Amino acid sequence: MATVQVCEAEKVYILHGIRDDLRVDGRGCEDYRHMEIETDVVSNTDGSAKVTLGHTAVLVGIKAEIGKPRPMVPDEGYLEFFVDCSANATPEFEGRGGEELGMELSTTLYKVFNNKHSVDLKSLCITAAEHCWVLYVDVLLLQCDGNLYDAISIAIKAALFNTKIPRVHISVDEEGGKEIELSDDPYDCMRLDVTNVPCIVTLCKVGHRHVVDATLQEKACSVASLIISVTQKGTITCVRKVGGGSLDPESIFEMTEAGKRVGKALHAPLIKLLQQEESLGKKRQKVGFLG
Amino acid sequence: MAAGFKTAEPLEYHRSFLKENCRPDGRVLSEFRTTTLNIGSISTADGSALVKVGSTTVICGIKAELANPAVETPGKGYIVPNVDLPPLCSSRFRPGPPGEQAQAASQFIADVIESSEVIDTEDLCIERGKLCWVLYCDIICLDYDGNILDACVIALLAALKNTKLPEVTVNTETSTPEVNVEKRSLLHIHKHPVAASFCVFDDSILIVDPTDEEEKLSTAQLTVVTDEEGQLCSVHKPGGTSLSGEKLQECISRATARQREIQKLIDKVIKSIKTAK
Amino acid sequence: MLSSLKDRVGAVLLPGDGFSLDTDDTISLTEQAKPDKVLCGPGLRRSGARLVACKSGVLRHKLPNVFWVDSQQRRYVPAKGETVIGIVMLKSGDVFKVDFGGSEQASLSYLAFEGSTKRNRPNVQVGDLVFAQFTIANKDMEPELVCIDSSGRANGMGVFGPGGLLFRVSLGLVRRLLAPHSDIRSDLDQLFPCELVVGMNGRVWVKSSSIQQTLILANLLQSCDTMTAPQRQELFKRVKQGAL
Amino acid sequence: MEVCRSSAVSLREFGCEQSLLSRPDGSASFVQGDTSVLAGVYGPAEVKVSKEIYDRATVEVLIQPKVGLPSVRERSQEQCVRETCEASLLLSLHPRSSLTLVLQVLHDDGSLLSCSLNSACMALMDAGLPMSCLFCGVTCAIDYDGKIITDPSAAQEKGSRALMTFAIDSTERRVLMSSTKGSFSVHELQQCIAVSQKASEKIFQFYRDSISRRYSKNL
Amino acid sequence: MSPMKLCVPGDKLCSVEDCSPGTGVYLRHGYIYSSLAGYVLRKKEGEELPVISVVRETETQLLPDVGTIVTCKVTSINPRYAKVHILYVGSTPLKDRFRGTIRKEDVRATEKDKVETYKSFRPGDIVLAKVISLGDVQSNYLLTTAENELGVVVAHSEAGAQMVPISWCEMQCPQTHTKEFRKVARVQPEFLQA
Amino acid sequence: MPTDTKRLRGPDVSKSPSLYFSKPPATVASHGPRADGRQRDQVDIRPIFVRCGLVSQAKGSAYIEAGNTKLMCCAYGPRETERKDETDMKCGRLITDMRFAPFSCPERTSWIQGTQDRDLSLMLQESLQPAICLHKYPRSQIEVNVMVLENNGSVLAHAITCASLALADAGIEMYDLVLGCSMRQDGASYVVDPSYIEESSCSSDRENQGCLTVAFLPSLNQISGLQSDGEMTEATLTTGVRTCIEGCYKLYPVIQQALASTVRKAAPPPSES
Repeated sequence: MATVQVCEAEKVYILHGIRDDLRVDGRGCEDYRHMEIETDVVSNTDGSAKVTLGHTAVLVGIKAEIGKPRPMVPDEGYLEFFVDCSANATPEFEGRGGEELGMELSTTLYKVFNNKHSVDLKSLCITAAEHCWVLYVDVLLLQCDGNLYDAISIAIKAALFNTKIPRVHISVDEEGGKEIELSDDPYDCMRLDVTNVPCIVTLCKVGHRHVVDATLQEKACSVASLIISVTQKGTITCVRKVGGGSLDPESIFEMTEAGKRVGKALHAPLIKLLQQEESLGKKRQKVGFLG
Repeated sequence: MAAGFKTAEPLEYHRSFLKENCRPDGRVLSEFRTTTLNIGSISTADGSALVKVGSTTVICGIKAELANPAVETPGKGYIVPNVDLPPLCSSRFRPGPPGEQAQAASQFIADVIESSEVIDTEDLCIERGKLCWVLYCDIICLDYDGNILDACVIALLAALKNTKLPEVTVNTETSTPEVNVEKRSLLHIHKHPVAASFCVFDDSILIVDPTDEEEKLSTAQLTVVTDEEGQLCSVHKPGGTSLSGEKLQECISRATARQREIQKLIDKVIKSIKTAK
Repeated sequence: MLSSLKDRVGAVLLPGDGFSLDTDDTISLTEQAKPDKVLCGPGLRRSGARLVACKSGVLRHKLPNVFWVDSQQRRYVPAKGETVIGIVMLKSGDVFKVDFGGSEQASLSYLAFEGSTKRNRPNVQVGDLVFAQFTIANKDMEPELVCIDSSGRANGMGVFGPGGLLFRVSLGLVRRLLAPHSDIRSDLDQLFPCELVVGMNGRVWVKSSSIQQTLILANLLQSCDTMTAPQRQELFKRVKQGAL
Repeated sequence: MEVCRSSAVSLREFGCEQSLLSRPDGSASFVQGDTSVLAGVYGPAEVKVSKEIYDRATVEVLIQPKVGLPSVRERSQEQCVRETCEASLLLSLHPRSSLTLVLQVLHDDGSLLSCSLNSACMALMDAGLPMSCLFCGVTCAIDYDGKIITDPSAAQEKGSRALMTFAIDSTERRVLMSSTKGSFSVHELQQCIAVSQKASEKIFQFYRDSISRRYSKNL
Repeated sequence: MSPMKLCVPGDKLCSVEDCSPGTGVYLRHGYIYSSLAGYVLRKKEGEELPVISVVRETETQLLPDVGTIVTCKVTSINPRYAKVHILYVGSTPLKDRFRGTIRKEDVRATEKDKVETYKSFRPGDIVLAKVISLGDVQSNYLLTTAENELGVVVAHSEAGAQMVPISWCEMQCPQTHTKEFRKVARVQPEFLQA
Repeated sequence: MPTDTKRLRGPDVSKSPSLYFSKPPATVASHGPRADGRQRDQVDIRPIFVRCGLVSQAKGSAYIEAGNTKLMCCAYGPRETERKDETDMKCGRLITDMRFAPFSCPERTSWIQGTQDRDLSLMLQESLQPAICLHKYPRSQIEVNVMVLENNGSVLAHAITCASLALADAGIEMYDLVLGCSMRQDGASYVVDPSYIEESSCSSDRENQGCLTVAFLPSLNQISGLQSDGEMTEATLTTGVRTCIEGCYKLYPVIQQALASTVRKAAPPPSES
């Protein structure tokens, strides 16, 4: 992952600041940096969103394709995640450098969505054991400035909110063969219920405290972080410790508690924002990538 | 002398022992290491065996799957052996796809299966041209201390003898197979091939069942596979220095004796499992 | 004992062909009080009491008792004292790394040029051609080249000037070109005036008055490999008539 | 291309051409009946640090089948050819360098491994690499009547009960390499070795003849 | 005497006030903990605090460190340096080989600018050397033989026989009696286990 | 799809016979005692069998058997790092590789390492790294290889325990041992050290369901690895972590004993002089 070098004096400064709930950029320990969200940014996807968090920028595109349901769960569709760490984001991703991080991010995403309620997979089924929708969630890292997990999860939620899956009509011909027809009408489409889509909160243990949405400098001062994905209701769908250090149980409990609190609070404004943007419809002023 | 000499001048170290007609681990030249066998310990496999030849440890697990027979052989099933030498078993193997040695070992095992006819692939046919068994024989080395081929052949043979396949019928209406797990039967083992490996030191001295160190320093290796009728199933010498006719004869007689020992061992272990039940 | 060897001079040997060097067949009391010392050249090696060929080729003999196998080989293996044409690949510290077509690059010191000192470094760039001689060529060591002879003079060695063409020919042809009174060379002399540098490593550099002539020379030399002497003379004659 | 007709121990017609490729340091093609293999040798050349051996050259053999990618079978044949070459080459004369032998199968009509070995030996000789002896490959098939067929064609291989390939060295006519298929008795093995040794005489004579012809041409 | 105490990594052994830490242990919050599975060894010398260490059957020093004497095998040489494989650290054989470099200027202590590597080492020689640096990202361990006790201990002549040292810079083949140049070590009994 | 040319291949398509079983497989009850007789809602881990130093070629090795879950781990190193960068000069590097034998699971798995294996390898690395004194091994790497021979659940947890044993056996300096424990929450009840079927069964659409694996340093009281999926409330998660820690403590004496007996077997105590 993108890293920065922090000297000892800087480290002490950052540590002391955090101890006093004052971070280098003026935030409190549980504050996010400035975040911008824009949906429907890539026209040839079924749903897309771009999120910038500080200088971190990610783009998520969702493509819905018809596939075959998994044999174990014939009445459900499924999601596929792929994270592309472009060399644009940081030169470290050049060559095979980004591959490992991409792998790590996507496996975590699978875990985050590995439950019954995040996305209603049953609604993605077209005909049991034969056809279902497969949502390919492609994440592209545009710029890395720490806290990738949170930015990605928010972008995914926004993109899923934005996703429009064409309706299908199944007709049966004389021989009993089934034919699938996609609706031509762009407005005749299915929307996904994103209420239960979780958001990830990464908590970085710095000194004896933990911070939300750590910058690269703060990350360099921390030994370990905890990734917590939280739904609107406060259910935790995935927890994972990352980094080379260890944490004592008490701080894990504190961190999950804080993660839950911060995560839960994230959802309502996000949904509101997305609905607002949608209601603007065509009138909305597109910011684009350079905006 | 001991330790220092061993790492700095390993060849001289071994020569000094061979001069006295013995080996660093105390064996005489024609002695195999203790061979132990554990059959059927992996419950997720249809048949399994763990073999130890000295410290060399090899595990073979057999998984049976259903497939369509090949068009050119409609009455036959498949046996697919693969040998893996993971980085776990020795620091000389690197992670990644199998290297030359592992591939050559896989091919050797496949050749032994075919040459010895240990299993008649026609026995694996369920319905001619439609359905047959595929036996995936996956052999993994857990500790590499030389003579992997002998250990692989024993593990394979013991695992095959332990393999029980469920009864399969093809439902005529739906033409889908139906598997009856309750009714399992053993495979029919036609032959009992056993391998014996040798190393040639300094172009002349022949030693049996080489360790990793001995393999590395030897100038040639030879593996002879025989079955219970004294027929040869393989005389595999992938190169190296030449071998005289007499030496070859010596290897063959040793291999024949080894076949009897191993077959006895396998029978004994299988019997002990049965009585334990 | 040498008789068996001498009998085969001019014959083709294959690797593994051996000759006994035992003195037991010469219990001769007369001539040799001391057994002759045989000097093995390339392609021959001693194995215990035998002399064994390790390359295929023609057995050659030079007085008094030097024997070698003349083989056709394409890959150059450096030998001390041989001169080669190399390409400067890299400058590292106070040496150049020079590719001469062998298994590893040779080193060539900054100081191994005529008149060069620590202050006065020779003007050599990566990519330049050099004509140099091996001072170290040994299987255990990195080969080392110099562009000066033992008295510190360039003696024809050094960096090539601009122009000219470098190409490869077989090692056998190189040896024929460098042999004293080489007939190929005398044939060439009659064709055009030219500068010709022949490296033992199979690299040949020619420069003539025009590019066209240089190219003709290069092509002629390359085709010499597979031609007999009359064929060659015939071709040279035709070129002389046709091209001029 | 030189051709040799064979009589007593029946070998198919074989032929060989050396130095037919310009890029490699040594090359040869060897034809046995309809089986033909093209070999190229590169080296002694620079070796990768990870494969460097401090006191000898590193040998690599690559076998390219006629169609498709090399598979496990080729890998096992590569091992056989490589270790045979290693036994006959004087590798200690070129420490810390690499020798690469590439064998391209042009056509397979039986006895492929022996043809590969023969082309390899000719290519190594062409490259002028120091060798302690030569080697050749001979394939024998035992049919269902117990008859031994030397240098079998693909059809004969298919109709055989057992198949053996040996590499024989030129100095002592001993077995350098052995690779067998099918089951056979000890006696049959000995017979096959004896037959192969006899056949090797012919092949070595052929080697000598074709090298002599080559040198007579060039002088 | 009670049987010796066994411990595993993480076992709290004692307070720093009772003992001073030796090998195989680490300090944390004023206590000494074990970092190895082995026997607990307390050594008392004079009036000072006893030294507490954890020892195993094999020696724990597994890596060449600055100042340690290593035994190595020369793998290749060129005019500027010799490359070696480190086989031993002290008298402990290494399971995995580490690569090291002996630069020309570190071959001997005197007349450094006149050193020629090929008159000092040949591939295959067994050499005693001392680690002077762990090297940087590009380089390997840097070693030196610039001491009388360091240098070639085992070498083979062109003829293949093991040579006998005849001076600090020459060795002789017992078969052919040819002399070859080496940077010869004055072998000390403590390193003569090989 | 590229074909694997480095292994012998069978037919292009073959299917597990379990897809055609005439009888449906038994489902796990979500209440009452567990299939193997252990207690639900209690820290009832399977009895484990551990042995160190079985692999002659490795610096250190360990084998662990918990019920039918069988794994083997070997530790190699420290050896020269293959890839070098600046941080390696001060600190060693830990490399982990975890893979499943093709016959280890109910369905045959491919030889080629999937994303699951790589993810488990990463988890293993993150769980072990905090316990190893890597600063003692500059310029070098320590390798940990795990082979799952039979998978009957809680593989990651046992792999962590097994790997830390192998490292201790290898004489790699560590701050503490690392022990692993898993639990599965199913509605209101939970099972500790779940078996393969218990792990993969998802009985109904109930909420509060998930798996949790904890890696724990018992002596330092630190959590070095934590991973969960499914859906759990914060309270469940917190108690889950506590349960797993309790599970680790139950394991601790067994592991300590196994290590001690290995040390004792390897050599008699040195003289105290």
